[in-house]
Amino acid sequence: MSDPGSHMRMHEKLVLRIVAKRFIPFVLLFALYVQFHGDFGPGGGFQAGVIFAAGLILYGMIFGLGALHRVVPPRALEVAVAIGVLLYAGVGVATMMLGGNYLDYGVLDSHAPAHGQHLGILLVEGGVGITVAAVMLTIYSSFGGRERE
Amino acid sequence: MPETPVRGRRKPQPAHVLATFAWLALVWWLWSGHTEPMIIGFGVASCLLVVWLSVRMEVVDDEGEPISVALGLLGYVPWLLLEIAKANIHVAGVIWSPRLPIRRRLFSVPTSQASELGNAIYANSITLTPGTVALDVRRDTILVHALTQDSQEGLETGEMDRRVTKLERGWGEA
Amino acid sequence: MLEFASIGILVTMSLALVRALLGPTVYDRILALNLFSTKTVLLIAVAGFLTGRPEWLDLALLYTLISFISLLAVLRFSKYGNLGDDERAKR
Amino acid sequence: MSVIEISSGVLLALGTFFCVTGGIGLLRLPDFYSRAHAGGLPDTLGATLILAGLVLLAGPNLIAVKLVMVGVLLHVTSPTGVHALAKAAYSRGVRAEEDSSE
Amino acid sequence: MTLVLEASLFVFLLVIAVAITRTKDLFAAAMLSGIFSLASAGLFTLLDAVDVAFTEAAVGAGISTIVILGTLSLTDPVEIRTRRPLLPLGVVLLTGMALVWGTLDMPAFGDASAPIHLHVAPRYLSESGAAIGIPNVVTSILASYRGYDTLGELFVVTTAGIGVMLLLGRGESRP
Amino acid sequence: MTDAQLLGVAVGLPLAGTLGVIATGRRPNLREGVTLVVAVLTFASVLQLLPSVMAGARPALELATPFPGARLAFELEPLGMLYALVASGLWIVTSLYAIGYMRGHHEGHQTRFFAFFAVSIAAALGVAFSANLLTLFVFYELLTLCTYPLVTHRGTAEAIAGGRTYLGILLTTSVAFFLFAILWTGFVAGTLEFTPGGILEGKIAGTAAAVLLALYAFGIGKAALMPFHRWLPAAMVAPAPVSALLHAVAVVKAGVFSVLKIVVYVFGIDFLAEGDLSVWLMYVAAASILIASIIAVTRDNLKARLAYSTISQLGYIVLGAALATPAGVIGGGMHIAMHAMGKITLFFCAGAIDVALHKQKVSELDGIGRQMPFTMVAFAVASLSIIGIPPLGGSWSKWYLALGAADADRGFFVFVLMASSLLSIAYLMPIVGRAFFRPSTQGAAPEGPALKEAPLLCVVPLCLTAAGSVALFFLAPQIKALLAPLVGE
Amino acid sequence: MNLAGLWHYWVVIALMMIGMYTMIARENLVKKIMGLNLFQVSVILFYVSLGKVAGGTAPILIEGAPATVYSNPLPHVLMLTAIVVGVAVTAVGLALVVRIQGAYGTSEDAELSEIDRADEAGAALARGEGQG
Amino acid sequence: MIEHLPVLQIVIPLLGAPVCLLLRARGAVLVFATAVAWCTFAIALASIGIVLEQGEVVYALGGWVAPLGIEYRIDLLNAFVITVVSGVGAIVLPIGPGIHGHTVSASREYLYYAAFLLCMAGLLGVAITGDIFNVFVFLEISSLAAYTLVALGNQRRALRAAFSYLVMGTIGGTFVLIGIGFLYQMTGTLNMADLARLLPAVLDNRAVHAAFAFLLVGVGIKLAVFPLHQWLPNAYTYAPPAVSAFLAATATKVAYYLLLRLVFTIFGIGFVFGALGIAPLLQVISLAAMFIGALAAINQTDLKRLLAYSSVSQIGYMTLGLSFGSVAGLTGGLVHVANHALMKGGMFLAVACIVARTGTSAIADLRGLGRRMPATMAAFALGGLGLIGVPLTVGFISKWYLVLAAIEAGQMLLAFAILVSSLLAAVYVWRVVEVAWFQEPLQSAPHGEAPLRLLIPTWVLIGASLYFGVATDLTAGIAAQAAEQLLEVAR
Ligand code: NA
Ligand code: NA
Repeated sequence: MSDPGSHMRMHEKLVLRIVAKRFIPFVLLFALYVQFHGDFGPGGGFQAGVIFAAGLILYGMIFGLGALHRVVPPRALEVAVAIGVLLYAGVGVATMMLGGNYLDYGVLDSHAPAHGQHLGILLVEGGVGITVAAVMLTIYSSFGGRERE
Repeated sequence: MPETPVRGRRKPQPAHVLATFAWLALVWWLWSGHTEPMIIGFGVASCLLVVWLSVRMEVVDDEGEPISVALGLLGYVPWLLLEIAKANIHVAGVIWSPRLPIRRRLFSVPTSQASELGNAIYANSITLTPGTVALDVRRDTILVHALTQDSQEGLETGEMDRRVTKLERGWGEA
Repeated sequence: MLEFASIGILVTMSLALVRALLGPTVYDRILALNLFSTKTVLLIAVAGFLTGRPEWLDLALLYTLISFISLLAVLRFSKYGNLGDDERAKR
Repeated sequence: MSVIEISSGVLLALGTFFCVTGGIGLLRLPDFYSRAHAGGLPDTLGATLILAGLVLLAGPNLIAVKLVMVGVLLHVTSPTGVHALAKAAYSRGVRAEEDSSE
Repeated sequence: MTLVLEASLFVFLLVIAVAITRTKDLFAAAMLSGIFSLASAGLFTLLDAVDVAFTEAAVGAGISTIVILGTLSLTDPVEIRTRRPLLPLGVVLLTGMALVWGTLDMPAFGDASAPIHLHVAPRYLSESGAAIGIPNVVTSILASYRGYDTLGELFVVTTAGIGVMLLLGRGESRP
Repeated sequence: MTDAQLLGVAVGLPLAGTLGVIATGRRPNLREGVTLVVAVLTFASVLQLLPSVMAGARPALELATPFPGARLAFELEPLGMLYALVASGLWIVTSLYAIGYMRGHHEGHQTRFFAFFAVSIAAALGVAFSANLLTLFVFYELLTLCTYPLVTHRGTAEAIAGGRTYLGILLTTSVAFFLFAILWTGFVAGTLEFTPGGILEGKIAGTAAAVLLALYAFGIGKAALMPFHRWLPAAMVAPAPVSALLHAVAVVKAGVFSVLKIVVYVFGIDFLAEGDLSVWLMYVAAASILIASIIAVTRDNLKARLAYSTISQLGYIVLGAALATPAGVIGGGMHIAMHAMGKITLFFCAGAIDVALHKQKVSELDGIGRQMPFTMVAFAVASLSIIGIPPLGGSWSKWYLALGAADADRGFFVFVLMASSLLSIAYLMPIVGRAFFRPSTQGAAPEGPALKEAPLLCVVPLCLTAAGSVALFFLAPQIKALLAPLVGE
Repeated sequence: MNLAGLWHYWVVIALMMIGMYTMIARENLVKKIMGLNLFQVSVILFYVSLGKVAGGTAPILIEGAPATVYSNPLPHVLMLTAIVVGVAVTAVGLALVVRIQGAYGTSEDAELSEIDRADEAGAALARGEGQG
Repeated sequence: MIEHLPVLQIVIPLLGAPVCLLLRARGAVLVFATAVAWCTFAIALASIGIVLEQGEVVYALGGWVAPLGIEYRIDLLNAFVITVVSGVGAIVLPIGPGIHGHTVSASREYLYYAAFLLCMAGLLGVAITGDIFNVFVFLEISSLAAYTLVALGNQRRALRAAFSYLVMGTIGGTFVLIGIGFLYQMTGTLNMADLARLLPAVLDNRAVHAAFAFLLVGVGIKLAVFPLHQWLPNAYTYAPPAVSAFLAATATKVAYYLLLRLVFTIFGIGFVFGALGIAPLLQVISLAAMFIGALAAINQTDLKRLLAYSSVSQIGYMTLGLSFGSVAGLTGGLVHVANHALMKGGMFLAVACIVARTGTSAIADLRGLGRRMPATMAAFALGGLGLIGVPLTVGFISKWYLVLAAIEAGQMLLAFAILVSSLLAAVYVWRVVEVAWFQEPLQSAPHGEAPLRLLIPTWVLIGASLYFGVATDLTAGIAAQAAEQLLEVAR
């Protein structure tokens, strides 16, 4: 799989390109919407991460892997993978520091445990979203970055 | 990875960025329906993030954010929907007809749009309309496959072409 | 009427599935399967009303999105010249 | 039954009709390009009518907005998809049968 | 009506599954497995598992399909079949029979008095509202009650990412 | 130094010697010096224990407890004392001999040789000192493993094959039967400690006890009871000092020593005698004695003949144990020393002949008595001891064995002992006869150098051990006194 | 025993077995991974079926309707994890397929075995010659 | 902080992985990952101390008391397994991927260390948790990491081995998942202690039987119990040597732990040995593994493959120990977990030394290597003696308990079979010893030992296998106590 897009001249996929430009920002927004509304309905960090990645994958498929890497450099993806995980696990460490058990979000707000819970969930879901999106993109670009041997 | 020069990319104008943000904010609001400050805050942050990324991706330009067509679309879409409805009924008739009265043709129609966006709208409109499918969009023609003679003739009147061109008028550079 | 609609949609899906199985070209299959997936979207929407909790249309949005991306992926990655032929493309 | 329910029912029925028609077309029509035409039916008018029927049932709320959005999305993705597909088929040599005349 | 929907979707799933197994055209199989995910997601919705449906649609129909397609573009997209394996068939039949046998004493589908619905689950439904304060119980359990599982799940993803990076490189250039 | 510490020192010294040998491997003289010094020191420490043991003390040393209730520990009793004395004492002469032999024979890997030699002695002493079955087994196996490199020393295909047989039989029997028997014993008796009077009486039924005894008798492959004797002739490929060590001292004696010890301290001779549990073993031992003797007569290869002789002689000791009478046990124990001294001499002689004349076959030995008078005189003396002619050590042990058989009212075995003595005359004396009374037929020059002895370091040890056989005749009362507590006397 | 109440499970089991069969009987490695996907999705279906309560609704609490019957949320949570595991295994598995194709030039199990056998025979031959 | 030790046990190595991604520089990652691994080991040792002192330690994750939430429940059994896994991990991790061959370029070594830490953390997570679904999650973490690590071997067959491992491993994992589903359906809980409480009421339900069967087969695949072992030989043969050492020493051990938990804690011996009566079946399987594995090992021409088949055989000992359902048997099985980890880990590392110098692990190419690489080959031989079960090695300790258990159970033939099968080990070990020491070196044979980076860990493991062959307080002592605890719970 060579760089998607490099072998197809751009004007040949005019329609796709134009639709994609219109489309991608909304896909990304949709992902973030799913991220932040997982408390109320279906969805959450994992789904958001996947959708976010899907939006960027769409970009990569139409504008090429090179373009995708200019937007999100591979090294940044790697860092994002780490940051997401560290965010999640870090919340656990924070709750330990605050005197609770690991991942006991209740202690995040000493006055209202339920609020602490909510806060904790938001944070860890954020971590999930970041890592998942980064991993999915990494997987895509790993496969996409290869040529048939 | 060889640098791929991408045609059709333009530096984003502030107006485009703003418009993008506005669209995103609107859509967020429609989706969300939540009015808690926190969620609103997330919404704003999300829109900003997406705008930033979109700018990085260089998808915020005339093609991506066709401010100028927005108004024109208001006139065009109802007409198109009507056309689609008519074509739908036509094709449905063909499909249900026992002897399947089709007459397939491949032909080119000229395009008068100045911009690629216009071309794209035209091509998608052709495809949306049952009975015709755009196969290949070239600089000034579109290769079309038609299911029946009626479909072909309907397209060859050039009305759709004119309407799309009208839609993109006033765009300036394309 | 919702019942009728959902059965109609199911029928359409079945027809699409049959075409997907019949082929003969890969493009026929892709076309049919794409139709199948967009019909799933409608089915979800209708079923939401049927079961009394229609608020998860996010799901329908997602389906539309995903089937579009998948379709593009299929087109992007399918690059054999000899379409839908069940013979080995090479070797 | 209220007016809304009746009109919703009509819309749903019509939409369903077009959907099924598209499905039948997909089976009946003789080659890929012809079927591509039929494939558009359920996504355009069929979907529009059904979603419109549902919008009537939902009433003016977020659900209706989302239904409309689904419709819009379908109207963008469906033709783009079919176009891309037909184009891919054409450029990779799937021959388009042409009938001489009616 | 739900029953009809469920039954139809099940039939679709069976047909698609058999088609995946039988078709030698791997592109078709890839698309079919995407569709399989989508249809199963439809079924999940009917079974009240909206979160699962959401995820399966995004992952099974989206990411998995893309990765399979990506693989196919790097391998031979047509399967060859040389033998008719009886042993696997036997193993599978045996396993299937064991499973069916195992279900014979199980509470009926949807039975609200099954043990599964009586022990811990009701507490989640009744307590999570006050303890955590968000309506989606699935999210409450996922991120808090069983938040540790989810951390593990995140590490599963991370491991897969690291694995793919190790095996294929990061995509910026071939190793 | 306390007696307990001495036990540790006696085992530790050879191990330290191993390290010394490896460390000085590049300088052969120093290396051999280390070996000798350590050998002497080891013997000295063992000897130092003798008075207290004779006085009835039982020095003990705890090492480790790998299993609850089963420890690694030393406890020195008379039988072990005797075996330890024989092993460590003969190590000195064997070392001397080995130096001469290895150099005279230009063997390779001498450092490895001396290192493993030292470990073997440590293992043998461990066997001698063992306070319980576990410890016994541990050192028994260690002995097998560290003598393996000695057997395969030459690295030829033949040597490797011999090593395989050696290891195969010894490991198989010890793991499959011996270890099994130990665990069974432990399970039944609740202890593995060697206890005067035995630990099994009243804990196990007669038949089961007989089976258990069989597991021990055949499991202790080093006792070379037929049909698990094949390893001994196979190990003939080893250099002569090894054969001497293996077939006269450390290895085979570890086997029969273990059998005796188990009979005395695990079963208890009363238990065995009362239940007639060991009758079958007497017959097996008798068969082993006779068959091996007959085979020995047929062997032309000198070392092979000596090996079958060993198998036969080991049968004596097993027989003594199986008789389970005081005289039998004393005779068996005594024969450990007597046979060791005699047989080591014979192997030394065989090696010396090989070094000096490169002859391995009996049929080639015509007239060598003139070329190697010292060697062949020693050979004759040792042969007589093996046969059991006074005034040589072997006569005493045979006497006690015969007495034991008579005590048990088993005249048949007295007859077996007689017959076997005759057979041993048949396989040993012809060699002496050939050497002294036949003209030299082979050899390029009958009138060549009149004297062609092996190096001095080979000849002196074999003379010493031949003299030892004589000395043992006179030391027999002391040995009997040492062993008396075994049988409650 | 309520056979009519169990057909859901049986269909799911049939699906599982189709997946498992594809996984172990098919020789194409990509097909195996597809089978793996089928298998895992079917297991997810199994769990989700376990969680269904007749007349229940999705476990997203509806405010002001305390009497609502909800389906069991726990299987859903578990299956979210299972889906993630599935895609993770799929990705790693396919990465392996890509590497195998690169290293061997095929991704058919039978052909791969053949190549390996030939390799081994070659190596043995080389060793034999080396000794002789 | 001491009360958080259980969770730190897992979180520290888990978090090590992303930090490796951030650090990236080769030296820094090596130092960091090593520190993390040793820290994990230290925590494990501390846990043993705590458990010995206070008894079972329970830690409610997220503060949610089980069965609402997930809990860690550490008794001697977990503590024991965790110590083994983290100990071997700490010793093997610093070796890294690249002693021989260059499947992982220097610039990407940090990914190797990340995967290694994840694999280790996954195994530890399986061993520590008291929640059966959490077991599945961590099992998959470790498995995924293991598939990847195996694929890094320097021959292309490593890729195929990893793929088969993945397919089999996934079937195993999915079977476990199905089993969990049945259990959950019949009890409504996922907590092991809770399951143990609730299951007796429904034990005659076929769903529970099916659950047991699927869990057994699923865990059996991960354990590579005969005849589900087919993935193991290739995986261990073609993986990078350090990975083989680590996996051979830990992965199957954790699966064995899981089996013990299932049988003794969750279902209970009354059900497993009483109602189902699977002891004879288990014994037949174990015996088959012991003999077929050993016979296969005898027939191998490659050293790593020989060791791999030997593992199949040794796993038979462990399952045999389990099948007696007695303290002695369990002690034997359990102590063999630690003992086999030391011996086999050390021997695989010795092979790593050989491969590092010669580039091959074919037995025929070992000619005379005993003289060229004495330290390496001595380590290998001592490890081999352990496999045979020679006294003063750990193998003897395991065999002792197993045979004792068989005699205790009155199964003399079985006791005999155990002893005889260990003799088969002598055959395959001795083949190697003979070639290495009593044949003349090849001309191409290397001069000089393997690098210290390899030799030291090798000898640490082999040395430990000798040390624990005599001083058994830490191995057999704890194993026996754990076995007693486990059976107490079961009664
Ligand atoms: Na959620
Ligand atoms: Na159209």
